Amino acid sequence: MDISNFLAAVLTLGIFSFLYKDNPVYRACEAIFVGVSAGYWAIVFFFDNLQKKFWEGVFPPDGSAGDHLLWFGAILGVLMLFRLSSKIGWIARWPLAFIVGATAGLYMITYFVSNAMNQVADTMLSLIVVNDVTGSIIWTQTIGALVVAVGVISGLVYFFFSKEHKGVFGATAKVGIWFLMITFGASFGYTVMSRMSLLIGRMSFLFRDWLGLIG
Amino acid sequence: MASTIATILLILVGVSLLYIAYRTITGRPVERRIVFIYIALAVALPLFMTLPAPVQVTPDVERLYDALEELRPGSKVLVSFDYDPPSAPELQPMAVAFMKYAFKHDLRVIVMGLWPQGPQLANLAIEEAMADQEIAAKNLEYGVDYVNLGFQSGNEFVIQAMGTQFKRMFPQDDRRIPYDSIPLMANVTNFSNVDFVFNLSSGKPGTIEWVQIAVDRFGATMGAGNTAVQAPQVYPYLRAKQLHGLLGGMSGAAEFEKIVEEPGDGTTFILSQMFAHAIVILFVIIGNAAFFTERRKQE
Amino acid sequence: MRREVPLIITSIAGLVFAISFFIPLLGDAQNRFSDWVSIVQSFAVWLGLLNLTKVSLEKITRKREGWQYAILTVVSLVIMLAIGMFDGFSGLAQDPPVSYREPGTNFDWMFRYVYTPLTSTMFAMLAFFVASASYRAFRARNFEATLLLVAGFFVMGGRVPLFDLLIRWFTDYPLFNQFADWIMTYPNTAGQRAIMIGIALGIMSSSLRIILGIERSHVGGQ
Amino acid sequence: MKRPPQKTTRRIVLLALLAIAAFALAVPAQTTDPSEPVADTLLPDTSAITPSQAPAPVPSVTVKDNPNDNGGAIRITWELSPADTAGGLVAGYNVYRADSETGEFRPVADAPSGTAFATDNRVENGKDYYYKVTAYSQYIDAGEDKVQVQSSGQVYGPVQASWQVFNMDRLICLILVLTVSGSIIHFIRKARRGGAIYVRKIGGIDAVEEAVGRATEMGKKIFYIPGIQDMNDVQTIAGIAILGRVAEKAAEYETWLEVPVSKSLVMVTARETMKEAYAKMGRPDNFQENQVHYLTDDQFGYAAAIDGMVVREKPATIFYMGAFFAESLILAETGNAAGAIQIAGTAMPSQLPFFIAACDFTLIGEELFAASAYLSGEPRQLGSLKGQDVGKAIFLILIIVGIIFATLNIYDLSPYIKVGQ
Repeated sequence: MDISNFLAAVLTLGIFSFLYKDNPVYRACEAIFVGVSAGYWAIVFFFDNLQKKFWEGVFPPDGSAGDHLLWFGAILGVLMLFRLSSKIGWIARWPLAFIVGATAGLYMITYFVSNAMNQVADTMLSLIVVNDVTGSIIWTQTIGALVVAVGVISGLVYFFFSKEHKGVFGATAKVGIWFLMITFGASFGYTVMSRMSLLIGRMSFLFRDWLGLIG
Repeated sequence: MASTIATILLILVGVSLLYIAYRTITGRPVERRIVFIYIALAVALPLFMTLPAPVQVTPDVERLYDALEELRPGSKVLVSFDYDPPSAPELQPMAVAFMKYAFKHDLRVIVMGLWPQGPQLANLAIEEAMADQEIAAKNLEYGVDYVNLGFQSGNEFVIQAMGTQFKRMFPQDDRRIPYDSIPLMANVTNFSNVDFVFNLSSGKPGTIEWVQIAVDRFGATMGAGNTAVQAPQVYPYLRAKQLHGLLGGMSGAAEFEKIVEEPGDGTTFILSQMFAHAIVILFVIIGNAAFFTERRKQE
Repeated sequence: MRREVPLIITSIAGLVFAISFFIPLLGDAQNRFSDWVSIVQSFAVWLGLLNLTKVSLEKITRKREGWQYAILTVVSLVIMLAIGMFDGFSGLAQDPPVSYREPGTNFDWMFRYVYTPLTSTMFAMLAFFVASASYRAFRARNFEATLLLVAGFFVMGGRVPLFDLLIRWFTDYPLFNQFADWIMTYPNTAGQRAIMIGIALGIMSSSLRIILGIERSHVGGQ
Repeated sequence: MKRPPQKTTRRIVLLALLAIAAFALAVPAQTTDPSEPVADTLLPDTSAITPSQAPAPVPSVTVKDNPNDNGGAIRITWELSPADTAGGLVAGYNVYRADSETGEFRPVADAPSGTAFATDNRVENGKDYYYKVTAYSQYIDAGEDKVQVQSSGQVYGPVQASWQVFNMDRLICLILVLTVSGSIIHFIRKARRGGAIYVRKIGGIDAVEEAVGRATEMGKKIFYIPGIQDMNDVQTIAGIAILGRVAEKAAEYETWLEVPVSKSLVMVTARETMKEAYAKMGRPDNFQENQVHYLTDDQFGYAAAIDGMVVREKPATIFYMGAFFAESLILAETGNAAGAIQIAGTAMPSQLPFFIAACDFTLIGEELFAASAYLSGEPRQLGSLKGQDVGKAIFLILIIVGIIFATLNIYDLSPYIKVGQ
């Protein structure tokens, strides 16, 4: 049992103590967590971005010509820090505006292309899937294609807000919500799976890496 | 020995659930800390057991395997580590199995991360893969057979700029070697020069951003491993062939380990996963049984 | 001035990224902007750090509730920064340079044995909360919720060899595994796709409003 | 839209910014890397070829400008070497480039066996280049070094790289983007002019009145949780809009409505919103500032604090409207155990399942924004909603027509809609 793993185990158990009830040990571990993680992020961004990309980009260590346009990024970044002041904090909106604008421009197209158009294209499918060689219908895939087509169409109808859900339209929307529920059910199952995995990881750390009880 | 004790304890846990069911249905639910103990036992005890769990490889995992099998020796694979330690139980087994597969099949691996913790987790995975005897015998050389480009800030904008030039975002690798001095990167300018992209992702930026930018804008061929929380959301990409294969959560990891024949943590953990699911399902059933009994009484 | 400048910056940045998808010539401008985004993001991380320090120091000096913990936060922050800075700069001074987070550095040790257990355990607690919520809150209170729970059951029991082990006495065929896979591949894909298309349109419309300056909450306006 | 007073300042700033943008555009970025290729140390001298071990050369090579790009790239395709078979001699291909037919050829790209294309991304636009592709085999020599043995290669070219003004592959995409954008802008303007825009009924919103009424009957509190994100998240904004409606009802029924928040900016906004709502219902004096209070920024700390409040005070109704993360579970579980009616609304996909399973009503994703548009009556939101519906209608029609055409085997329309390389 080495000291490194012992420390890690103490911190692990300290956080878990919250499950019994909120207590000073948990709050201490939490406080350390906040500090360490802020420090971790700051160091990584400092060396990998500010030092490596910006500073050595402007002043390359091999003495070649630097890319001085990077200064604009740094100036915007420094303006961001003005947010700490209440008097001239408004100037921090400039870099923010830049980030918001760039993100909006990038997202507007990427989401439209990848999440709408390419999905629509893939839904324009033949409802009858035929085996290329024998020419017979592949039933499993045919049913699958039907499910995808009905699900996407009815789901879209459910999220249609400018028409009342009545008649055929309403019935379609009803089918849509069933599909959404099955989808959420699948997400539910997967999320439970994920959360349990996190715990398995910690348990295996405690019993295997720390206590060495498992081979 | 430990296995037998664990099995007996698990059976006891199962039996005691009957008592909890009885209490709950008669309107005296147990407090949540009791539930906590159950889940802890359900996860911890199976770790001591040696039961083999029959893992069944699903088509999504097979598709990734088929895509990898198509890659000839010498192909360049870009692997992006976009996750942090909390998601490691799910994604690290995938990473390790992938690295072992890649090294054994002479694929050349370029590692990077859009999450600050990514490159360090990549180092851990490479360390573990290198411990394999067959791989150790190959004497793989850093910079020639694999390289860790490190982390860069900017989320999806990093992928966007990499579409023109990797060097722009990674002027030096994680070991501070200039991009131009890395033999592996000599002929790699952008996505058009790598043969496959593999992404391990637990959120944003991750698989969704990689598909949107690297695949749909710059034409990369890509497969992914996701945490189970995110996996359901990327299924539409899988169907639309924007993704070639998907490993979802712990079960995806175990299946991948099985198909590439590199059993590791995914295979070990799947038993715990199974019992944890069983407990959750039983608790939902008990809770609902009580709910319906009470509702009937009210009517 | 306070409103107009940011609005113009927003529009230019947005337009460059949107239009360059169709006009390759704008690729250079787009890459420059990506550089800047990358650098600004680092400053944002440092802003967060300075903010945390400010809030913590205020808490300590004014002896607000939990100020003792704030001291711990500041101390651990300073230790982490000191270790990182020392490893970083001493590594840079070596020839050839060594990264601050190569295996074996103090910073890597902090990552493995302090940062990793804390952050992993924080999230691992969710497993317990899911379990207790499944016992106390997840109810088949109407048809929709029932459908959700049933689908969830089949996925949970099918994705791990749980249900298939239970039917082992009757058949070796992985029935539930196949069914879980079917749910994921067809109904789940359909539902996710409908949601995805809706969200894509939503993002498109909010991005459009931001670029055109109709939406200006990010610059502090209506 | 008010006209700003200092027009001149605005113009100067605008010009300055445009100048910066133009500068950024005009200065050539280092996308084309005119520096000489660096790979020559890796590859052996071509004079060292042992003909007996060299694989058969590639039969033919095509070189052309990489299409639809900003220039700086040439696409090289070739026919596989006859020796490139499973278990054959070929380990891969090397691509060499020179400025003239007889010039010095340097390696610029490589490809594994079985691959018949490569892209050279390091060329300048408008300059002649010549290419040579060789197949190579590889073996490990006595010193455990990898040695490549190359085939001969013919010279192909000249070829030039150039940039394209418009990416023609994306024309249909542009048309669709413009159509949807146009309809969004159209409906926003229509709504601003006071045109009526219909929004269908949304289940959870009707339940608000009932839920508030129940709290009044029981003489208990109502809690309203606006999520853990700040005011820059659209979900929080939507949550606050819905809070306005809930506050009106609470003011009308004189029921105590409490809003614990985790961001100070949200606290300020929520107070404003509630004050307005109480004033609107003619009961401005009934609103007290401490109805909205800040707990903590910390995710689990916030959840734990609400947890305690719910257990102690047993509210009749709890609303969750906004952006939620992992804490949603803890909140919904405690509320459920306390026997409260719970109404939730969020667009976080991973939290929605838990809310649906644990709450009585849930606004799913976009329904949250639709409800907020409907309740606030804001032209921007209403117009966008309608414009997005136009987009959905277009996609629905495309999908249905596409399915019919594909099923009846008339024509496959999907390649026209698919965008990609």
